[in-house]
Order: sequence, then C-alpha cells, then structure tokens
Amino acid sequence: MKLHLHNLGHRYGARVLFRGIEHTAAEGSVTIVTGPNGAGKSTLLRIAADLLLPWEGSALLYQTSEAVTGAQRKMTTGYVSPEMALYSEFTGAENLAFYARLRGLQPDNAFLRSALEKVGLKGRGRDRYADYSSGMKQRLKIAVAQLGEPMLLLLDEPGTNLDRSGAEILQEALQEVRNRKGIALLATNEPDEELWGDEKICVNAV
Amino acid sequence: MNSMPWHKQAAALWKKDIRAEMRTRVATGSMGVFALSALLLIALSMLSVKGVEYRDALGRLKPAWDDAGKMALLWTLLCFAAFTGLAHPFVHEEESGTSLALRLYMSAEAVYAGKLLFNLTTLAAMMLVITPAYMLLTGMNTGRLILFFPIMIGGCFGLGSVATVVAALAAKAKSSGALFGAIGLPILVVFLILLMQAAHLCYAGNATPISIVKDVGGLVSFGVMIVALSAMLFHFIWDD
Amino acid sequence: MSHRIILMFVMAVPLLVWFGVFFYLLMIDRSLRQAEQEEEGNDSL
Amino acid sequence: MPAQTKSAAKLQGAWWKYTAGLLMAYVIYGAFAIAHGAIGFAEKGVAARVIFFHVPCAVLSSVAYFAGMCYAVRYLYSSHRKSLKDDWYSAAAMELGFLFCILCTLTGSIFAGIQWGSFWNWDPRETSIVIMLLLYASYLLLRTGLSRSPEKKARLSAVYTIVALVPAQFLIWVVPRILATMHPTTTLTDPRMTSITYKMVLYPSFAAFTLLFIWLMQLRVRSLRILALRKERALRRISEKY
Repeated sequence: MKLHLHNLGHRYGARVLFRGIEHTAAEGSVTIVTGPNGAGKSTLLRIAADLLLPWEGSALLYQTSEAVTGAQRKMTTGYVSPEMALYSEFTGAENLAFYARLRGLQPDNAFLRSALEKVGLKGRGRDRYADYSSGMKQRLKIAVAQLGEPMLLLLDEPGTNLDRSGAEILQEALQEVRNRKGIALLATNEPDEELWGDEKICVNAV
Repeated sequence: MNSMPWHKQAAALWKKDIRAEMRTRVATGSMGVFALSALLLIALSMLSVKGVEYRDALGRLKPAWDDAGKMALLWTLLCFAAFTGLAHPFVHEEESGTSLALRLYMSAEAVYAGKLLFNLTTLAAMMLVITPAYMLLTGMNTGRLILFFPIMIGGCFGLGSVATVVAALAAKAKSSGALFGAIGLPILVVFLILLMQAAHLCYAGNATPISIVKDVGGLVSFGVMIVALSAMLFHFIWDD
Repeated sequence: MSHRIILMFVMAVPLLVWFGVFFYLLMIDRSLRQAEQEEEGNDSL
Repeated sequence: MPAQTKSAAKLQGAWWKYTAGLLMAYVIYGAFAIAHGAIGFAEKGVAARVIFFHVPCAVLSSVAYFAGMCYAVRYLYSSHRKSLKDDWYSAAAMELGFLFCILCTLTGSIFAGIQWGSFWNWDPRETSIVIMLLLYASYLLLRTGLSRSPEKKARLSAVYTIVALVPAQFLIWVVPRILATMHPTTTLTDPRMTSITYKMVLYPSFAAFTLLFIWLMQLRVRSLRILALRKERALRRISEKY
C-alpha cells in the first residue's frame, strides 16, 4: 500500500497553485502537508481524494502493483474538510447511519453507539446536527471519515474548533491508521499537529 | 473492501431524501401549495367557457373546453408545479455543502439514480393528489382507462426525468432557482405537445391501434431517451 | 410604373443592407487580425 | 500556440470572403430579377421570392445545432486535458444557430403575412421554430449563468446541448408529421416542382449562406480566443504584481 504523488501540479485558470510535487507515502505513515494560506493544501488533498483531476501529474494509490481507481478508491478513502457539511435536518446518529450504508455497512444501534463514543459524542446521537456546536460537528465529521476503516485518511485542517480531548481523538485516529497499515495525510499549520507526522510535504505557491 | 453496487447506494440516497422531505416538506409543500392555488385559478377562470359550444370545420357542435383541453391544462399546471419544487434535492445539496461528501461516498450514476427516483416519487405523490382534485373541480373524464393510465405514467416519467437533469445543471449555476425554469421549460414544450397529442387519442372514439402505439410510444420514448442521455452524461455535471 | 421597376426598387433595399453588413464584417475581420497579432507578439515576449 | 495560428491562417485568405459577398449580391439580384413570380401564389408570386432567403436560413439553423452538438461531444469525450477550443466552436455554432433561427422566423413571418393572411398561424413548423428559438435562448442563458469557471461552463453547456438534442430531434422529425402543416414538403426535394430560374438562384443561395455561416463562425471563434487570451494575460499580470 502506497500513495504516489508524481509531478503533481494544479492551477485555476492562469493562477498556478503548485507544480512538480513528488512524494511517496509508504504504508503506516502519516504525512503532514503544510504551506501558507492559499498555497493549495486543500487542493492537494482534494486531488488525493480523487475528487479533483490534477492539471498535471498524477496521484495514484497502490494496493499491490496495480493502482486502485474509481469506485474502489472511493470506498477506501476517508476525508475531512472544512468545506464538507453533513445534513442539518438529521441527527448525528442518522447522519452516521446514512454514510455507513453508503459504505456498505449495517449500522445497528451498537455500531452507531461505539462510533459516537469514539469521537466523544456519547449520548448526543439523538440531537440534530444543526444543534451541534462547531466542535461537535467537527467530531462527527471525523467519525464519518473513519467509517469502514478507510486505508487512506485525508484530514484537511481537522483541528479547527477542537479542544484538547478532540486533539487526542485525532491522534488516536492517526494511530489506528498506522496500525492497519493505511496512509494518512494531514494538512495543517499548527506546530503541535505538525509533530504527529512521520514525513512532511511543503506546498508553496509558485 | 469491495465496492458497493450502485443500486444499493441509490436506494440509500432515496431513503435519505424521502426522510428529509418528511421532516422539512420543502419540495412537496411548495409544489402542493402552488398546484392547488393554480388549480383553483384555472377552475375559476374557466367558469366562463363551461357551457359554451362551437361549430367545428365539419359543422358539428363541440364543447369549447373539452376533455382533451382539460387534460392539456392539467399537464401545463403539473409542469409548472414540478418546476417549483423539483430543483430542491440538488440545489439543497450544493448550497448546504453536503454534495462534497456525496461525491466522495457515491458514484455519479448512483447519485443520478437516487435523485431521479426521489423526484419521480414526489411527482407521483403530487399527481395522485392533484389529478383527482382537478377532475372533481373541472369535471374532466378519464376517457379510456387503458390509455389514461399509460399517459399519466409516461407523462410523470418524462416530466421527472427532464426536471432531474435540468435541476442538476441549474444547481451548478449562480441564481439556480431562476435558471431552472428558464432552461427546463423549453425542453418540456415539445414533450407537452406529444402529451396533448396522446391525450386527444384518449378521448377520441376512433383511435386505431397504430396511432395509439405511435403517440403513447412517442411519449414514453421521450422520457427514456432523456434518462439514457442523462445517465450517460451525469458524471460530467456532478464531478468537479 | 411597371411591376418590374417596382421590383428593382425593392431589390435595392436588401442589396444595400447586404453591402453594409459585408463591409462591417470585413472591418471586424481586420480588427480581429490586428488583435491576434498583438496577442501573439505578447506571447513571444 | 503555433498549431492554433496555423489552423486560423488556413482560412485567413480573403478570397472566399469576397466570393461570399459577390455570391450573396448575385442571389439578391437573382431573387428579384432572374426568378419569375411563382405560379399559384398571391400578388403575382412576389412573396414566394422570400424562399431564397428563408429556406437556407431554416436549414442552417438546424445544421448549426448539429455542429454545436458535435463539438460539444468532442469536447466532453476528448482525452485527459480538454481543449477549450472545442467549446468555442460549439458556442459559436449555437449563437449563429440562434441568429439564423431569428432570420428564418422573420422571413417566414413576412411571407405568411402576405400569402396566408396572418403573420402567425401556429403552423407546426412555425411552432417548431419558436421552440427551437427557445432552446437556443436557454442555452445562451445557461452560459451566462455559468460565468465563473470556463471549464465548468464548457462542460455543463455541452451537456445541455446533448440533452436538448432529444426535443430538437422530436421537433425536426416527429412534430411536423403529427400535426397538419401548410408548408410544402416536397416542393424543394422534387426537381420537377421548381423551374430552371429558381434553381439558378436557389442553389447559389445555399452556397452563399453557407459561406456566410462559415465566415461568421470563424470570426466568433477568433474573438472568443482573443477574449480568453486577454483574460489569461490580465490574470497573470495580477498574480505577478502581488
């Protein structure tokens, strides 16, 4: 299992974000993506999540010698991003259950309870997502991203709005990825969070 | 981990949408209120032609507002009602930012299938309420039932399929609500012409089997062609 | 006036309009070519 | 950029543009001076002279749609990095289709007013062309609504072109057949129905209008390209500055 970023570059219209990024993330590793605001950290993660076609180069995920593509890749990716939102008309547990079903899991009560407990939302599953505080929303997004134990976990500034115990939850999630020999990418500018990784990519505006 | 079959994902999305609709009632509520008030307006404005008769080219006396005309007006009403509510499933996902997660968790085909199914369900539910009410208020007959039901079902299918793909397109544009009707209704005009042609048949006594197959077939094939093309092209709309 | 002469007068209207359109298009063509040369000059810089 | 310059230069010779100008002048002259008044029409058949302008416009307005659709398909299904050039061609074809549609409606309406007594008769072909106008208009409307990113604009408007092909197909093939029409269906396809003077003007007229169409299309694509280049240059200048 490895994620191979080869000569990766992206631009919006005439504005070049980054070019020539070369990186291989080995299995069981956590890679930190840093760079100033607007340098393209989020874009890089979007490309890694296969949500965006890069302007040049490629971001391929290898299970064996062959690249994982299409629906298969979607099923093995978990993603947290500030632009992502969950359904505000549903409760936390219903949101979790919906995404679990899309991943092919059978979300019964025990499953939902343990998933909520893991991100410290025990007892709040019946509250509506709209009524959650921003930190709780972030916790629920982390829980959704971890559904089905994805081999590729992409965290885009996951520490926003999280308290000290929230940071512990993140560290635990990264440890789990390491244990199951997956790959994690963490885009952040927090000095504390930068210490969690094994490797580092610096995205700089061209 | 194996990939999920698309129809299971589509069913999950459909269930989610139905459940959200039960809770917020945005689409059905706006469509229902629009359709009922339009229905009332039509019934009131057509009171003046209720008993009027005219002589056609062959000198026969005919009611000015016959069953085929009533059917045409019913479908005009349903089209406009559909275009007030059916943009909601896509526009809501785009505006609230939930589309990003759907893009990651589902394949484009599954999203299209789920949304199409939801729109068809909503439309069918609305028609089940509006059509009997319309028939009561205006005195429209069903004509030949063996034609009436295929026309209604074919009409619902075509209308829903056009509304779904146009809603997906409009949701990506600025001020999507205004665009939705403007780019959808020109496509539907042709469909409405086909529908009126089939409706005439439903009330004509002398319809031949060939003309029935031609007109109802044309009606149904319109919806089938739209669904086929949009399923083929949906990932171009959906993916960034 | 005979029918034919009236026809000739009617003919003059579209003919004049067409020549107007034609020379307008030629003008556009020329200005576009100028703009193209300008852009390409910029590209090579 | 050299490949684009070369393909633009290929058609940049001016001779065919002058040919189009002369040919169109000949058609206008011929429509009034060479062709005789049509038999069986009102006012000595004067109104029938409009067919030299009406029919080519009608044909071109539907050909333009197919051209626009072909470029749209080419845009969507071209490999990895899509070229916006296909989108420019598609958009130009659709804009011209709209223009010729309007010309066709106007000339047709003038004829109908003189020959059939009313400027609008709800003849199926009249209905068709009005719907065609609406389809073109909503395409252009969709493009103005999608002005943020050129790629997205190209992608979505291409999809709309292809989806709207279904009603366009029905308009061309089905609607005129299920509703009774006042338009002659065989006059122009059957060679016995037109006199030699008509043929002498009608066939050059198709050629003249086609050349005009190609010229207009070329102009539009070139101007779209320049607009895109200028925008890109402006953006680059801004990003260099800050």
